[in-house]
Order: sequence, then structure tokens, then C-alpha cells
Amino acid sequence: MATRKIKYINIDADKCSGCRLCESICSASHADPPYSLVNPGRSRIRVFRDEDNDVYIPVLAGPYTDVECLGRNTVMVKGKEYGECSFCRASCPSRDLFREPETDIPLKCDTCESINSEPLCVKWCLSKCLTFEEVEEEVEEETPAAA
Amino acid sequence: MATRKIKYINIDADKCSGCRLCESICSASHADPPYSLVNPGRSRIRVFRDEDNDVYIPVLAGPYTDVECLGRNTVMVKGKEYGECSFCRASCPSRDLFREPETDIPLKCDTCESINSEPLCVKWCLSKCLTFEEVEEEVEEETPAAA
Amino acid sequence: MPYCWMGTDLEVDLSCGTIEKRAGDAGLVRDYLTGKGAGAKILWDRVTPEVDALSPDNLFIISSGILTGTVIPGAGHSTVTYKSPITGIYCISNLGGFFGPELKRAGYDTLVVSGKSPTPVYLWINGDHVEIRDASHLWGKDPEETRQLVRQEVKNSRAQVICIGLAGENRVYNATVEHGTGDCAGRGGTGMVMGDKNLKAIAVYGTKDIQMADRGRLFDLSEIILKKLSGNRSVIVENSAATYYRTGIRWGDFCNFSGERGPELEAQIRDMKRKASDYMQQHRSREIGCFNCALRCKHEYRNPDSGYTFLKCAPYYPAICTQVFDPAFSVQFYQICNKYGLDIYAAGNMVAFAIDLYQRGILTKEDTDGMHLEWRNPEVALALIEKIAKREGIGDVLADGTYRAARRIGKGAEERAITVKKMDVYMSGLMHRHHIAFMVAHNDKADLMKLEGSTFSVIMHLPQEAREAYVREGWFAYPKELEKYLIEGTDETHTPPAEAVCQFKAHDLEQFALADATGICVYYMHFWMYPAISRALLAELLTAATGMDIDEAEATRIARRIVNLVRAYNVREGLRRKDDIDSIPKHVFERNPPAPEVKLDRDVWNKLTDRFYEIRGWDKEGIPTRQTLTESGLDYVIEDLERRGIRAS
Amino acid sequence: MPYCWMGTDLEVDLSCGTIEKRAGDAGLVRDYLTGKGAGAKILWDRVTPEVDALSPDNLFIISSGILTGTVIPGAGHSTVTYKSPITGIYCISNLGGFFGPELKRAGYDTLVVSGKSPTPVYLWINGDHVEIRDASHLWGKDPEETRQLVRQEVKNSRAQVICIGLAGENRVYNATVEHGTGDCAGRGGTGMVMGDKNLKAIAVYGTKDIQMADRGRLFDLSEIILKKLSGNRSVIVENSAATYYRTGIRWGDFCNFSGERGPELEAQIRDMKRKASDYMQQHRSREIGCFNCALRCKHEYRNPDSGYTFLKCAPYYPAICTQVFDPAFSVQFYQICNKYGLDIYAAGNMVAFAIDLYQRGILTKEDTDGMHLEWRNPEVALALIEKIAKREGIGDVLADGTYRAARRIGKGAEERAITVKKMDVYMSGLMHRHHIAFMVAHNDKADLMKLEGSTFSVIMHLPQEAREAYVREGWFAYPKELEKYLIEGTDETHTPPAEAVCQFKAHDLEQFALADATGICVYYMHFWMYPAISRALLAELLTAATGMDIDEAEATRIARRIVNLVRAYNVREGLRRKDDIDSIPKHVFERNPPAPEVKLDRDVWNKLTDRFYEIRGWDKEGIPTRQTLTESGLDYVIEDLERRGIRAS
Repeated sequence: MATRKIKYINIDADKCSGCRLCESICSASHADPPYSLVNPGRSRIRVFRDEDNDVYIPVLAGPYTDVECLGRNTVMVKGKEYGECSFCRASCPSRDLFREPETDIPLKCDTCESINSEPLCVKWCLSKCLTFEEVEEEVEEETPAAA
Repeated sequence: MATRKIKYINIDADKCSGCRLCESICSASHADPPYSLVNPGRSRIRVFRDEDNDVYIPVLAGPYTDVECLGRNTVMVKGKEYGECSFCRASCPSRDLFREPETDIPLKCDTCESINSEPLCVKWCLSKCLTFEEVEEEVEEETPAAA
Repeated sequence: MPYCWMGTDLEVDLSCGTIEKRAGDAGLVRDYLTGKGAGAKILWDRVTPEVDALSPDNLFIISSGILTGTVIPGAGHSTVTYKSPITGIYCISNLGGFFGPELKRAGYDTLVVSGKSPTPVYLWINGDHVEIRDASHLWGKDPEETRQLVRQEVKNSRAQVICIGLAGENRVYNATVEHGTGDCAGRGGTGMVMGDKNLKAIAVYGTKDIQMADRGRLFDLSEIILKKLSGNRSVIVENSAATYYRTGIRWGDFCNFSGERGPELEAQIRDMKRKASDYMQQHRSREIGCFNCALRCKHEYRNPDSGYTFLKCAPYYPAICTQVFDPAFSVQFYQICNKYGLDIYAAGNMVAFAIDLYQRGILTKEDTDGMHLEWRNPEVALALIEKIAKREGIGDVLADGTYRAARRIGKGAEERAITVKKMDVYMSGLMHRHHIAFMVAHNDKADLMKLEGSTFSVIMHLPQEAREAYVREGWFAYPKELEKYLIEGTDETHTPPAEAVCQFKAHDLEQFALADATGICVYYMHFWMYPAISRALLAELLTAATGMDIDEAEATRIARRIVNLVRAYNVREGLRRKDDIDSIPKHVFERNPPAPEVKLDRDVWNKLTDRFYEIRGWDKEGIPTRQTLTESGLDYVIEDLERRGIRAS
Repeated sequence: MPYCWMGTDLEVDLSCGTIEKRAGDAGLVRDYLTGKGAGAKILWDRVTPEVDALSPDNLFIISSGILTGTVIPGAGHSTVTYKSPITGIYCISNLGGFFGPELKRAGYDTLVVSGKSPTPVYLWINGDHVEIRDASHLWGKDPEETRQLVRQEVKNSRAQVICIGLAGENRVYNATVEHGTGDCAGRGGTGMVMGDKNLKAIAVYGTKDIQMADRGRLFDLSEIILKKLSGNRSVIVENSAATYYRTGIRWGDFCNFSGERGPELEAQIRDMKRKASDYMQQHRSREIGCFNCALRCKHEYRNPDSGYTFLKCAPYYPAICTQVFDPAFSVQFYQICNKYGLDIYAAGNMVAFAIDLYQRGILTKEDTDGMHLEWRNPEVALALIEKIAKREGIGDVLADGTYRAARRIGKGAEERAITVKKMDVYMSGLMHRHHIAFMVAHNDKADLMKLEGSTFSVIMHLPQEAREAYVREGWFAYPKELEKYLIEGTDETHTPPAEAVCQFKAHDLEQFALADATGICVYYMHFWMYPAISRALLAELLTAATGMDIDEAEATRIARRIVNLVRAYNVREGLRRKDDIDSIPKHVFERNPPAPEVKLDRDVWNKLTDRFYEIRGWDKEGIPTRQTLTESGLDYVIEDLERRGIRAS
């Protein structure tokens, strides 16, 4: 069996204080040159805040998609409503999230691999809302697809 | 101001009974010919069930993406843990969700527009976990992009 | 080839380790459908009287209903068929949840497990890919752990899993096959059969289409069902389980069927409805449905110490068995049974049986490792269950089931062992309602579970206008000709007329056969007060879904074929009139009930039996007549029986 | 051009409806930084003594700190500067939350609002795109509704919004500017100034980069701060607010500063800590931080009827003002104040003032529309607040603030109106701690809020070893030369030495100036017991972030420049020694406190003032000397003062 490493950044939303330090350190550490700027718009993690409903969900940027959702949805969990994009990781055309301001280049969380670091959002999260875990996962041997 | 209709399928996860009737009716109604088959694998809505943790989240298929997430994440909300993909709407390579079995064609919720109907998953959800809402939204006039 | 039918059966022989995929027989589907029909046919063909229930040659047959996995609400069940190690005769156990639809999506209507593995194994059925996998590391794990581990191992969190717990591993007679969220194939020793084969679990996943014939029609019919369900009369959850708590307790056969109730007990019973209702409102965290079902009959409770537990409408059962009137205890009781994979009803009976024996001096502290067995003691009850599952001390004796345990204990214990055809029987109503006792005596599985239906237990007792409204509003799911009995109602002793009892009983057997052959939950067919699917509608559904032309009469013919085949099977195993008649504990006949109830008369009982056999087309001994078997197309049954010297008249 | 600086200011003139973007002056940044520094400079230049606080020419200046929006933990604040309609002199109100960083990302360091709109409007600053929008439909909406509506209208759920509530609209003197989640620019009448301009709200959003100079260094320094914060000594939330509840109440100036406390009150005070702690544990639903801050000093409570409310460490304040000892009432009190956009402390004072007057017969039922004003009555307290916000009946009088209300009421009410420089002052400790009274008297804003710091209120009173450990572990954030005063501690009357009081007070003014000019929260600078940023570290941060070479001495020079400019501003408005000295209610001097406290002596008070002025470089009248002003580079101030006939010595 082959294995691969899956990196998990686990989010305990109950602990999120909404401070967005994760956004700052992410944008700063991925800047060129490193730490030359802060700009949450360039961050690969964003905190969805709905102060009126006690909703605080940090979301890591996932893959890019070039279409937007036709149907949206809000999710109610334990009596609390989460907005249409609250849990969505996609970099998509219907919002400016996870796309570089101005250039529109999609952003995706790389768990700080590109900067050879442990995930800095986790390290800097003093509320312990974010925690890091690395899991060795078995993968099926790829069987070559029939031509 | 121009307007457009946004269709919301709202999910009250607390009410989900996990019965997956939404998956059945979705796959059936979108089949060719209509209602010729049932196959949750072809459904544009899937229920994430984690019976051991009382997690039941219906998720509507969102856009397609051709890369998988490098970093995953689990989300804890109100002390309850939701798995790495529990809230994710994407049709993506790391799971077989929202892709046609065998052909792998991505599936995306169209709020039953393609079959000229109100969303049938909502209509058939007797637990009232799913509800439908149509919102008239103002959009900014498109300014032609500079060449 | 019928639609809705996958056309392939899967057989796994655990002795040889072989996996065989077999083309199904469309003709058999036409005659027996799948589910109960397929199970009965296979059992008839292969598990003959020569095969002991605990031999490797006994089969563990899981078959999904022909409608299972379609868009029809409530059509999600499968059946487990086997020879019961408890009763030694035909047994079926119905399985809700999601296993049946998944098995079909994997491509199989029926899975037959034969033989016996030398070491613990589990099956992984991933569509076309089927594997027998080592399960040594799963041995000893509880069902929840097992499900989690198996899903991890097969890397598929959507795989549907059934498995046994410690009880099944330890060959406890009343062990269950657990599926999770309150779903199990529970009664008759399913888990013991699986355990005896060293089969810890079966995991299944599939992505095949389930095809439907007449698309638009099936959709329309399903919407009719949905409409009926969405009315407030049909949401089980709003008719709080608390009501059943009270009813169940009211009918409860306390003190191990002795029916004794002091004034203290009566006071607690009075208090119970409010207590249960409060508890449920406060602690119910979710209402759960099986595949495609919005009835939400399974209620989830959170136990702060040990996770989620699922109860249906019978949280009163542990109270009847132990006299512990505390809903939290009931939840714990369910949880520990689920954890060990133990039949909740049988577990309760065995606990009541043991306490009763102890109180009578038949069991002593020497037998119980010093434990003082008494009513109203939750610790004692839970400790006994643990001992049973682990076959420890007195638990090892009880683990053989009340019937066999009594014979190991002796000293008059046999007299206190109340079973029906050796099976631990549901402890509610048996003593208080003659017609319910009659149903139990004549069921094809020695059981009351869901057999009593709401027609007899509730609707029959409503005022005349309510009964009329019930029919008018279309809730009467029986054939039209039985309507008049409902309108007539019961007499002043709450007893329905004899003819009604026999007619309904005859119908119920058929209705159950159809439910279990189509995969539709009995809640939709007649068990629940407001069943959405009458036999006429079922016939329409069958036609629209499968493309086979099945009208109501044809549906009834299929139902009778299955009922007669099962009866013939049991006859072949040696079952006769005497076994039905005497299956009911004799103090049911001896008891002097409080007014307005009347004492049950043996003559009445015999006459009911005669009439019931007559309606069914069986002779006085309960053997289906040649005419009956021929009409049911069961000539091969006649031949087999005759070869064995059993002559149908 | 300094890094961290956006280089552009925005001015919106609501009279003309013009929007002007102005290049900032890098030289001024070098001298004053931004935030408080920029605000003071603009106010000095443009809001001269000729400008009434309620004239359109008063300015509403929001300026982010120079470090605001960088990666530095705690650097997220902005300031609102204006001439206060309450005191008639300089006022600053600090704003936490997320507004400051967003303003910078929109591209602006400072926003100046001038003029007065004829109709209600709000501003929408979407990066380069700035709009004045109609707000008629928002008039009357509470801050939460306003934020939601504005975000919907601008179609940006991430826009940061500040706004006024009903109190601001109604020109209530103690109206606030609300930002949400417990953040507001609260004291001094900010909301009244905004309301007077008919400005309902300001929404801002931006995606511009905030540049940092020495990248690696700033990152390392920030990690040092994080490390200090992550230690258990520095998590505010774990040092339960309940402790403050007790402390706050112990120091509370009950009965409208009369300090009267019967035995009943004492018993309730004793009971309060446990009560508060229980309540908080049970009902606190979240701990909230401002931008880049993990201290989580804001605690969210769920009120089942009306949503979420945010409290900091002062839930005891409503109890002091009303004698209602119920944490749930405190939450309600906070919530109603937030809803109307009313300063919580001033609201409490006005309630206490009104009840006091009523109890003394100065107010009667005729004045109160029949309401009987009494202590320990939650309904009365909440009803009074509602009346104030709506300017109804007696509320219309109280809405002018205690000072002005007393003069409208007459009949001796003036004697019971305890204010400092006309401002409603924090009702805790003023009577009990001379050095705290001294700080209030000499603050550049007539306020105690966060001024007292933990050094004087907590650390000074610890045992010697604890004080030494405090210094050793690096928590002493003041300049090195003040260490010895901490080690020395207080005398047996809990009074620090006079020299220490003056030195710390002088330092505190500077520390506040630096906090408010850099945008770093005072919790990091000296208010909280375990401040993570000393002045030396702040200088390093400034250098690494802005690229300007600022060492500790230079930071001090900047701080003094700001302090002296503000003092000069107030001097220009007419403020003199007498206004400082007499600002404290005279019964502070008349009171005979219980042992070990000692009576405050006017002579001591005068000597303290002399020494403090001396340290600051101000003359006996409290006017900065020419030398002081010149050293601070404030020659233009000298010129202006002299032109107005005010001669600095």
C-alpha cells in the first residue's frame, strides 16, 4: 500500500474569537518578499463573521472554480444560521474571497508548504481555534486506466 | 440597477432526519428519461451523515474543480465535529461525490431549473429540513473590462 | 426482466472462501418478488429439516425488497432469513436503515452467506468488487466501533455496515445484527447465526442505478404517499412516544408475565406519561428516518457519558421488565443492548425471568456470584445484561434464552419460563388482549413485534364516529371487505368479534409478507395508525415500478404464496396445530382478569384457530391443503412434503 | 515615505457634499504618527476656541494608528477626535474592533468629517470609491439593524460599519458611536457629534496592502509578543471577569457617589463574586477579540429574548449605579445601552443621579410621569435609560448629561451632580483611592476609563515578592527608572508615595498617547496587568514596521509632543490649574474614610499637582512652558497662544 500525508487544519469554531490574526499572518507570510505586507484580501484563510448571530467560522481556501453556484444555501446548525458561503472553501467568481485583489489570481491554502513552515495560522492562533494534524493515509495503488 | 434572481435552498440541519429522500428524488428527476432510475451517486444533493456524532448535513452540489484540497479541515461547531468535506459543495477529484458514476461528469445543483420545476428535494423533504427561497438581488451594472 | 431488480444474487461461502455471482431468476421474482419471498424460497430449497440452525449449512440470507431503493417513500427495507437457533424453525428479521438500498446499488438483490469461516472475517462488497477480509482485530469491538473501523479500512465513509457485537460473537441466542441509529435485525437470533459463521460484519457500497418502469406514474403515486405523510395525522414524532409509554406500560405483563401490580406500581404507571414526555422533550436530540422515510420513528437521545442512543416508541419496555420507572434508565438499557448487540426485548425478558426466579428462591446468591436480584434496581438489570453478553456466571445460563436457560436451571424454572415456540416474547398485551395472544400464537415467526398493528390496538377501540372517519379519510389499509369489522368495533369487553380477529389475522400475515417482499416498511402498510399504502396502492406501485402487471388480486396471490410456503416450511420442520395452540403460556387461560375483560376460554381459542386455518386454506392440523398449495403454485412443496411422508389433504 | 502609512487622508464635507482625497504629510507622521497624534494636530489647526462643539465646523476625525492593520498583535485600534459637546474641550475616543484596519485597507489613514448634512446620510467608503448616501430609511434603526441594512445595501457582508443609535440621532449628550460586539467610541459625546452632523453611519471596505518595512524583524517581534500572550498570565478570559466584579463593586461609589452602604449592601457585595462567576460560566457563549488580538476581553452573552450582548470586565457597573445585584440585569443594561447607542457609564450615572434626586425629594412623581424612582429596581433603571435615549419626559432633561441636567432641574440638584469637567465620570474608586482621583483630575480627557491601569490598582498592592517577580518576569512596561517605585510599593494606607503617583501619572499620559497614536490597544501597553509591550519594545516595533528610526527616547519625544499639544489645546480653550484641581467632587476631600484609608488633604493635593506639572514641564497654572513646547517642536503653538494673549512662561 502506498501512503500519503494529509495535513489537517482543524477548526473549533466555538473557540474562534474572530480576531482574524490568522488572515494577517497568512497574507504576510505568503507575500513577496515575505512579511512585506498585510492584506486579508490576499489571505488563504478567511474568517466568516456574522456578529449578529454569533457565527465565527475560519475557512481555508480550497480549489478554484470558474463558475458560481446557481442555487445558494444557508445552513442552520444547532439553531444557528450560517450564511450561504460560510463554510465554502472555493475560490469562485461570485465573491472576491480567495482571489488576489486586482489580479484575481486564485488563492489556495498550501498548509504553508510553499514557505516551508508549519501552518502559521495555527501557530499564531492563541485562541486554539485552529489546530494542526498530519495524518498518514493509505492510498489505493493507481490502476492505469484502460485506453 | 439590474437585478437577478438568487435561489436559496436553506438547510436546517437540526431537522434533517438523514433519510436521503432528497438524494433519491434528485437523481430520479434529473435522469434521462426523467424518473427512470434512482441513484444517489447521480444526485446533486448529498446528505453527510456521521451517525456516531449526530451529524446530518445535506449539501447541494456546487461548482466543479479539478484539483483537490492540499490541506483539509474539520470544523467543530457547538462542540460537535464535522468531517473534512461535510460542508463542501465542490465536485472534486478527492471524492466521488457530485460526479456521475462511471463517466465522472461533474454534477451541479441547478435548483431544478433544467427540469422546469421548483426544487424537488425541497418539495419532498417532509422533515422541513430543506426550504426554498427566491431573492431578487440587485447587481452592479457590468462595466466592460478594458481590453 | 422486471425493473427495480438488479438481476444478480451474491453468494459467499465462508467455509470455502468462495464468492459467486449468480444471475437471478426473473420467473421467481414474478412469483415471490424478492425480500421475504426470495428468502423463503431459498430457505425452502436449501435449509431442510436435516440442517441444524447452528450448522454451517444454515444460511444467512439478506434480500432487499423488490421496491427497495426506488423513489417510493418507505421502500428501504431488507430482510434477513435463516433457520432460527432459538425456535428451530423459519425466521425472518426485518432490517431498516440503509443497507438494503446499498446492496441493490452494489448490484445485488440477495446476498446468501453459507458455510462457516474458521476465523473471524468481514465482507466488503464494493459494487462488483467483493472481498472476504480478516476481522480478527474487530473481534470484541462494539457495533459503533466496528462500523467506524470498517469504514476507515475500506476508505469509504458512506459504506453501509451491519455487524454483530459481543453477544453475537459469544453465540448468545438472542444476539442481534446491528446496523446503527436504532436499526437492527433483532429478533430470533440473527446475530447468533452470523456469529456462528464467524462473520463479524458486512459492508456494502454501490453506485448502480435502480431502474423504474413507469416513470411518471411512480412519481405521481409517490407524491400521493408524501401528501398523506405530510398531513399531521401521519407524523409519528408529533404523536409523542410518551403516549406509547403509557399504553405500553398499561398493557405491561409485569413481574415476568405474572401480571402482578401493587398500588405502588399503579401510581408509578400513572406518573409515567408526564415523566416520559418531559424527558423526551428535554433530551431528544434528533428524529431519524430510514432510507426515503420521513416518519422519523427513531428518536435520538444523548447520553452525556456514552454518546447517542436511538429509541423507537417502546422506551417503556425496560420499565415493564425491571420496574425501574425512569426514562433515563430506558435509554441506558437500550444503549447497553445496542453496544453488545443483544435483542432488547429478549434481554428484558431474561432479566425479568432471572429476578423472578431469584425472588422465588429458584436462583440464589450462589448462582449469581453474590448479586441480589430484585425489581426496581437499575444496576442489577444492567449488570445482568452485561453478564449475558459476556456469558459470565449466571449470564452464561441466561444467554441460552429463557427457554433453554430454564431447562439448565431446573427446580421449577421451566414453569416460570414464558416463551412462545421457545422464543422470548414481547411482554406487553399478551395477557390482556386475547386477540393479540391469538396473533402471536399464529404468527409465522413466534413474535408480536409490530404484528398487532394499530387497527386492533388503537383504532378498534375508538368511538364509532372516529372509526367511520378513519375509513372515510382513507387510512383503512386492509381490503375493502374487512371495513365492516372495523365499523362494528369491539364488544364491551374490548374484544373484537371472532370473525374479525380471524380475518384481520389472515390479512396481516399477507400484509407482512408483502411488506417484507417489497421492502416497504410495515409502518406504511398497516402497523402504524395512519398507513399511507393500502394493498390496492401497493399493487399500483408494484406495477409502475417493476413493469410487471400486478393488480390487487395478483398481489394477494403473491402474498398467499409466500405465507403458504413459510407455513409449509415450518410444517416440514414438524410444526402442527398443537404448537400454535399451546405456544401461549397456560396462565393466559387461567387468569381471572379484572372487568370488563373476560377470561379466555380454551373452546373459544380452538374455534378461533379452526376458523383461521379455514380462511388460510389449511387443514385442522395447520397444514396447507393440496388445493391451497396448488393454487399458490407450490406443487413442488406438495411433492417434497409427500416424499417426507407429510400428506396435505 | 513611512511604511504602514497609506499616505492619503479623506475629507468629507457634509455641508457641501464634497469628497476630497488629500495626500498626507510624511513629516507630520514622523512627528505625530497618526491616530491620536494626527487627530490632535488637525483639531488644533481647525477647531479653534471660536468653534462650538455643536457647530458644523466641529470635526469628527477618525484616524487609525500608524501600526494599525499590521501583523502586530493588538495593533488594530483607531481614534475619534473632536471637541466634546459635554466638556467643551479636546476629546478622544478610542475605537477597537475592525474599523481602523479596514479604513487603512481602503487606502486612508485619517477620515475627517466636517460640516453638517441637511438630511440623514451615511458614508460608503469602498476603497477608492467614496459615496455619501441617503440614510433616511436608517433613521431610528438600532446599531445592529443599521449594520445589517448597510451591509446589505452596499452588498458587502465584510464592510466594517460604525453608526449611531437613537441617542445619537436625538442629540443625547452621552451618545456613542457603535461598532458592534461591544466595540464603540463611547465616552465624551462622540455619537452626539456624529448625530449633530446627521451622519448615521460610516461603512468601509478595502483590499489595499499595508506595507511593512523590516519584515523578518517585525515577524520576530510579533512572535515575542505572541509568546508572552500565550502564557497563562496573559489570558484575560481565564482571569475571570468575576474577579473584577468583586473588585469593582468593592470600590464602587454607591448611591450616586455618596458612598453609603448599609449592611444589606455589604452582604450582597460579598455574595457577588460567586454569583457573577456562576452566571458567566453558564451564560458566556463566546470570547471575542478585536483585530489581531487574542486577549479576548469581550465576552458574549446570549439573552434569550433579544440576542447577543457583549461585556468586558465591568458588568459590576450597573450594580453600582442601581444596586441591582444580578448579572442578568447587567447584561440587559448593557444591551439596552448598546441598542440606543448610549454610553454605559454615563447612563448608569444619570440613573443613579435621578434616583438620588428623587429619594431626596428634588425630583417628584410630577417630574417622572408618575414613576417612583428607587434603588434595587431593575425596571426603573431600564425605563430611565429608554426615556433618556428617546428624550421623553424626565429623560429629556437627563439626556443633557448630569451636569447640564442638574442646572435645568435646580433646587439643589447641582450639589448632587458629580462630574469631572462636566463629564459623567466612572463611579468606581474615585472616592477610595486618592491617586486614582488624581489621575482623573489630570487626564487630558475628563475620564478614568482604563487610565488607572493595573499597576496602581492591582500590582502595587501585591506582596513585595510578587512585585519583584513581576518586574523580573518582564511585565513592567514603564521605563526602567520607574521600577523602584513599584518595588517600594504602597504605604499602610494603600497609598503609593507622592512621587510615584506623579511619575506614573506623567508616564501614563505618554503611554496613552503612544497607544492611541500607534493603534495598539492599551491592554498591551499598561492597562492590563500583564502588558506585552513595553515602551522599549514599542520603539522597536515602530522602527521595524514603519522604517522610521525610532528609539525609546524618540518614542517618548513623540508622546510628549502629543501630550503637550493636547494640553495646549485645552489651555487655548481656557483650561487652567483650577479646572484640574476642582474637577474632583469636593466631598472627596470632606469624607472621613474607614481605616486604614486616610482623609485626602487639600495641601497634599496641591503639592501633587505642583510636582506633576513640574515633571510635565508645565507652569503652576498647568500651561506648558515655552521650553517644553519648543523642545516638543511646538513653536507654532507658542505663536498661536501668544496671539491669543496666553503667555507661556
